Amino acid sequence: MDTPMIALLEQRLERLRKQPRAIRFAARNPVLVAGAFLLLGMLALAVFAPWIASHDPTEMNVVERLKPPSAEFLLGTDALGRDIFSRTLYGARVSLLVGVSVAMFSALIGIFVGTVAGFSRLADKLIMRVMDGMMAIPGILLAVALMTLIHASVATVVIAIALPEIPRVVRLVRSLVLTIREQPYIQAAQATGTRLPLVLIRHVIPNLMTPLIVQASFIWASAMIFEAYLSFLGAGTPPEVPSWGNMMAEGRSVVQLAFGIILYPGIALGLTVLAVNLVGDGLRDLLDPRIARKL
Amino acid sequence: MTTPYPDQSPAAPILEVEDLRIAFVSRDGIVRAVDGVSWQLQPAEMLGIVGESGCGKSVSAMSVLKLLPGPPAMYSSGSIRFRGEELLTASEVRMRQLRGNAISMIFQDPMTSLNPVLTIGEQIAEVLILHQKLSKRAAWKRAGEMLDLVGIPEPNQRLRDYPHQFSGGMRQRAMISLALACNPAVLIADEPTTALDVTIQAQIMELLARLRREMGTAIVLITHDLGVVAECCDRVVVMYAGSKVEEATVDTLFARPCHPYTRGLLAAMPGLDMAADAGHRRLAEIPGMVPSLKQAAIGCRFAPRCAAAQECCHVTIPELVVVAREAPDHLAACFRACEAFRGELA
Amino acid sequence: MRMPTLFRNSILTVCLLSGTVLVSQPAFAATIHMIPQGDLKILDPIQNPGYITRNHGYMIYDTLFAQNAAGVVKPQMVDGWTVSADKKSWSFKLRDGLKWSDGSPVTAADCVASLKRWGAKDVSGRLLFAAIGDIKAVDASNFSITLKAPFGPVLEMLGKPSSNVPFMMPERIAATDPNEQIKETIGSGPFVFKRDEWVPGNKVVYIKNPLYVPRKEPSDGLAGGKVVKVDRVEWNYIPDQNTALTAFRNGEMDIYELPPADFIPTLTTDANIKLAADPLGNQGWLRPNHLAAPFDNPKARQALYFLVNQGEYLAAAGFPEAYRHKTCMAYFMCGSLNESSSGAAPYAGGKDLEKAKKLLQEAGYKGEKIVVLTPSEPPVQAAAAMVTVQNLKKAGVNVEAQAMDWSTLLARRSKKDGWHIFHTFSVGADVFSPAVNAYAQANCDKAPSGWPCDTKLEELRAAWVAESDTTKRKAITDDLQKRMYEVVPYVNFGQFFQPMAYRNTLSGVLNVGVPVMWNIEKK
Amino acid sequence: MNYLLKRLLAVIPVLAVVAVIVFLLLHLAPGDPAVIIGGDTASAEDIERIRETLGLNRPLPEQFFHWVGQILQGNLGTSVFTGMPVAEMIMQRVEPTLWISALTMLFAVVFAVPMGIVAAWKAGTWFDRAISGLAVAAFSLPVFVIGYGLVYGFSTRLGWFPVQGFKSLSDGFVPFIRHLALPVISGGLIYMALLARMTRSTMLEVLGEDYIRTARAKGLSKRRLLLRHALKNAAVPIVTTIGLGIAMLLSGVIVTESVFAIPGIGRLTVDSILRRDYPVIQGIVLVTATAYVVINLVTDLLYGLFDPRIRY
Repeated sequence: MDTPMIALLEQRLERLRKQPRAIRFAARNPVLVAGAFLLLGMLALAVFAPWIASHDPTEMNVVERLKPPSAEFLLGTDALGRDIFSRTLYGARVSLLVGVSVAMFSALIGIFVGTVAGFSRLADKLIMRVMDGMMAIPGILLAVALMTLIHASVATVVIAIALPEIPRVVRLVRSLVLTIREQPYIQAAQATGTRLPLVLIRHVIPNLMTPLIVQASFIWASAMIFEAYLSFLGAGTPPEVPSWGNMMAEGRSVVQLAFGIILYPGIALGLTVLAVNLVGDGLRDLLDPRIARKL
Repeated sequence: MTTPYPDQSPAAPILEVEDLRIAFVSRDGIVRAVDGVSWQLQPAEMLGIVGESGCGKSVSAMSVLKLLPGPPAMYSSGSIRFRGEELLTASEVRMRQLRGNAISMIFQDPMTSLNPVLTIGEQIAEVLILHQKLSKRAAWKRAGEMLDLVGIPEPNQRLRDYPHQFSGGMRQRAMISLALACNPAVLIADEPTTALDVTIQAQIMELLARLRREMGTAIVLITHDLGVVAECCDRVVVMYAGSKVEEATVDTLFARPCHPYTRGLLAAMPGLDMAADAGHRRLAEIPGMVPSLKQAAIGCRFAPRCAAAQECCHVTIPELVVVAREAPDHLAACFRACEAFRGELA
Repeated sequence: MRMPTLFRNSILTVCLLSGTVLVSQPAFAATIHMIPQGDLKILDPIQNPGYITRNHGYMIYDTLFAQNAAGVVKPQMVDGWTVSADKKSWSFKLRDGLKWSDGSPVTAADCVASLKRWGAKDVSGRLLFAAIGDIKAVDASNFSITLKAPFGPVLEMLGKPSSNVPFMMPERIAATDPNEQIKETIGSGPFVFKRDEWVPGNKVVYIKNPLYVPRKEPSDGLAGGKVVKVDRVEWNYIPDQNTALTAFRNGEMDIYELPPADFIPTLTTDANIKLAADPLGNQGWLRPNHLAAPFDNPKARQALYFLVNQGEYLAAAGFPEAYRHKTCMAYFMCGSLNESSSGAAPYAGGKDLEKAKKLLQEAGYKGEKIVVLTPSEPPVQAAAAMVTVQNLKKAGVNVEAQAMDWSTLLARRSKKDGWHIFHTFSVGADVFSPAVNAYAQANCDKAPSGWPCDTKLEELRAAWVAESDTTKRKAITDDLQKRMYEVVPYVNFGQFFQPMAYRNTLSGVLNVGVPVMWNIEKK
Repeated sequence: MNYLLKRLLAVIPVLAVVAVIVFLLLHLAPGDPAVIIGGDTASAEDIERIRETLGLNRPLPEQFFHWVGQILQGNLGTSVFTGMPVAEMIMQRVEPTLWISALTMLFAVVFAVPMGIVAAWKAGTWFDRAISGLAVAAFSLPVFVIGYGLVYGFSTRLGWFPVQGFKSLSDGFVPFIRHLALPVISGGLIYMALLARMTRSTMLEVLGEDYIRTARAKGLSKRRLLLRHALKNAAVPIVTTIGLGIAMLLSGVIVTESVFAIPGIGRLTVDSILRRDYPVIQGIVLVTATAYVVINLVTDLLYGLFDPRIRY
């Protein structure tokens, strides 16, 4: 028999349980769901850009320079008469591409190098010194140097932004591998004769996934902002490739005439980075509150 | 062997728990962790609370000091009275005055129960300075005495050590000295020896018994180890699935257990004398699993696993009854308790 | 939480300290703060032709001759000069009392050494020294030049207003190899460079040169008396254009040397800001690589004329109507002494993509990749490159826009292959005469990047400098421009006026295209 | 303290790696100072001769060992452009960067740590969500956007602060602070967000530990629990984040320096990279790398201060 208070609660829970599973999932981790929706929205904008955009993003008509938002140019035009609305949409593609590929690139290399460092004492010494060396050089300098010295393209931007992130991922992976290596289930696997590479792939790496996914989401977010910094310092993605970063960088000299050039891509970038950060936080709390929180 | 009672005058109990109900509210359902439990604790008495893990014994102990985290935990009814003062409705300020001063607690895992970055001396002195307004020097001196009391060699020197410099057993001793520093009336020990190995376990239990005698502290011992209960406790409460199923003095409980669950527990204990005619007999075990506490109880929670279960067991919740006139303080929550007392139950 | 004592004490001590320091700082009568067009990096105006280094030169050095507002060469350090009837031997007498900033007197030997160093590096200097037989100091204040070949514009060269200006330096400094940077900054100009206060990338400081004796005549263009009316000039380089504009409009800076074109409208509306533009203006250069197919064929280069609509380029660069010259087909600046329209007839029709496509086919262009070097900075070059890329695409050319920063562009274009087109622009003073216009040279490998190669054009240039009679020179100019339209060393993508902005607290600001600080008074 | 010695010795290989990375990065890539010195109208010949005088034609290993040799004698070399010794150029511009980094970190710590603690204490309430929301939002905007906003608001409109520039402390405390206020805030917001989030999650984790339950059982007030017991345990991860933050600061300050035209090391490095001033780039990167490694060492030593279990 329940006290009236518990009985009352019971009915409310009953009603809650009738809701579809999705809504209950959303109620439990609002941060993740909000972030995911926002991110899907941005991804949709990027994917459907050609159909939504009103103009070709690279097409200049110089007569229409620096026009305020109008029927024809929804968000106005930039210093070379290009439509800001279309460029913001297409910019989503480049910025998201840069963000994702930097995250993937640094995560993959990070896993490989980190695991090797974690498992072989000899390699560990060498790798960690090189990593310390790379971390000692401020990330943005490494990126600007790379960008100005190698032929600028979206690919080089990705490499330039990913390189300074790799040491951080390697350090994280190495520390995780060192703890996982001591776990009994690893020793058990080795005891049953499974060869090292198999142990790595089947046992070690899956356990890295949780903190790595969370770290990758933060790298994804900071990479997009990093790209804006690179363009700001004059070493970013090529001018004719629209990305939020170089739109804002180009727009900064005319910001007092038409702040829309910085405002709209800024909002888009802000929202996307916010979305990715929210997803990162949500994943962290959902997947593995204990290990992930160590970040 | 039970220690002789101090003059057990039936004075007012120092701690009373009456029809306590605690539920944990979460989206997946309401867990009725404690479903109407009542027990009393006499001054300088040692009460054992026994039961499988998840039966609500720790929850009820923690609720005495209201240490359960607010939102999920909810006291849906009942009362806890310390020297007659109702604690459930007491203010947080009042509770803080009692915690560590009038009622204190020691926990199961000594490895993590002490703050790793503060010295042992600081952690003991802190409670003395807080509650007894001692000066820092006086508090440290008292702390040294406490460590000596619990049998830690060169106490004054060890005060400046950090927890990681103590062994498991010594940490539990430090925990005890910390808990008893302000000479509390009640000490709640939540499975103090489970994490220790047997030899240290015996020393800790012997220490608790000694301190109880010397300082007259009433102790509530929460454990799942019937051997420990048999050695040190005066009275025993057996809990199952959030409610009290049997209560008796240690002797009567071990001599004539009435509730089928208690009988099952005792049967499951491997006795030393059994080794002689071992013949590879399997240990007796209680079939089935502890029931989920997410639904309200309909009949007796133990019915599904109880060999002696009858029709009525599944329908109505058994009341606590006195098993026999000659043992007035032996209660059991089972319709067939009296039969069991008379030994007529299989 | 109580403020940690350490923190509190440090604030108290600092306040007391700062109180005293304020009092002891020397109070300058007037200091002009200027936002320079760039960060002064190199102090040698001969080794580096950059305009920021040239402006630094005008601050601390003086010249033998100088051009007045009308473009006529007037004596500056020179008191008087004589020239023989056959215009072969020239002798010059220095004004007396000229002193270097370290106090030592200026001698003819110093001037000869400076001229030699300039002659080895500068475009027109090389032409002059090719014609010089002998140059020597006769005595402390006289030196003579004897020509071995006819050379008309001797004075115009000695008074050359822009890029590699023949600045006079002490002999021991002028002796440095022209390709090595001079170590000391001793000059005889109106200001002295305060090397100890120099913070590269942030601040350059000049103070009034006490030993400088200006000429008596009133200041006229770059000539005349250079009277300094302030004590101290500070160049404060602000990397971010938006911050620079905000700082200038808030009055934190007195002069904004090169405001981006887009800011001109906002600056004109501001009551306490004035704009001064060089009357001659600048000329945009679209430079094809004469060694990279298809632009090794003159027809392909001529096709470029049909791609350029000057108004479009200047609008893309952000110049408002008032600061754009109407389409100007003259290679040597419209409105200059050497303005001519010869050779422009076939291209008078302006932009015509079809004709361009046809010409390219005739030149044997079969769709191979054309690389246009597109810098992200500075704005005019960046905008021009983007316009060319788009027009080439519209003309069906397989064009690749390779993005890079300006330093990389300088590096990439110094290589003979890997690029087809780049853009830059030049001050009118470096364009208006065949003698000074570096990109009009067609001496193959010796020419700047793009390497035009045409003997006939070189002969015409040599003839032009040899001719001293202005009317005959005019005829040579016409033939020369006609030949240029055939050889296409570069395409002019527009003549525009780049104003300098200054606050109305300044008076006497000179309008000569070079931000000179003499004659300016600060209220 | 042989641990200290070991760590100091470990600095050398790191700096060696840094030196090699930077040297190769610069010299193997296209473009060099000679081309830039030559200027717009230089012919290939002129550039070649300039390259000769700068000694850039000598084989790479020779140049590298020459440079390393100079460093060992404590001479960082001179700038190819300004002719100024690199050490002097760095000394000129160290003060602003140090002040901005220090004040930004101070600003971040002074606001972020208490915010993190209170957010953890009141976990789940609106205050906690507000802090996390603010943290994520501040993290999502580039510094120069924040910078422009602050300048537009506080300098142009209200006129409280100057738009740009830097006044050294010796020029008086008020102008010094007025010039640093906006750069510190615009740069600091991001680190405040990062640190607040970090403090909150660490505190939450610590509050879940057993010894906190013991402390509560001792009757301690929530305030004392948080500040004395929990914070000291959370100190180690927080100090790590601050250490990492300082490292990020060294690079993050570049954008702030560009926006507010502050003559710091960051801006000097970017200018040098853009104009290929090799000696200056190499000199600065070595100095910042040393600073970075020293900061790491200091943070590690600080661990010992906070956590007795870590003994060196």
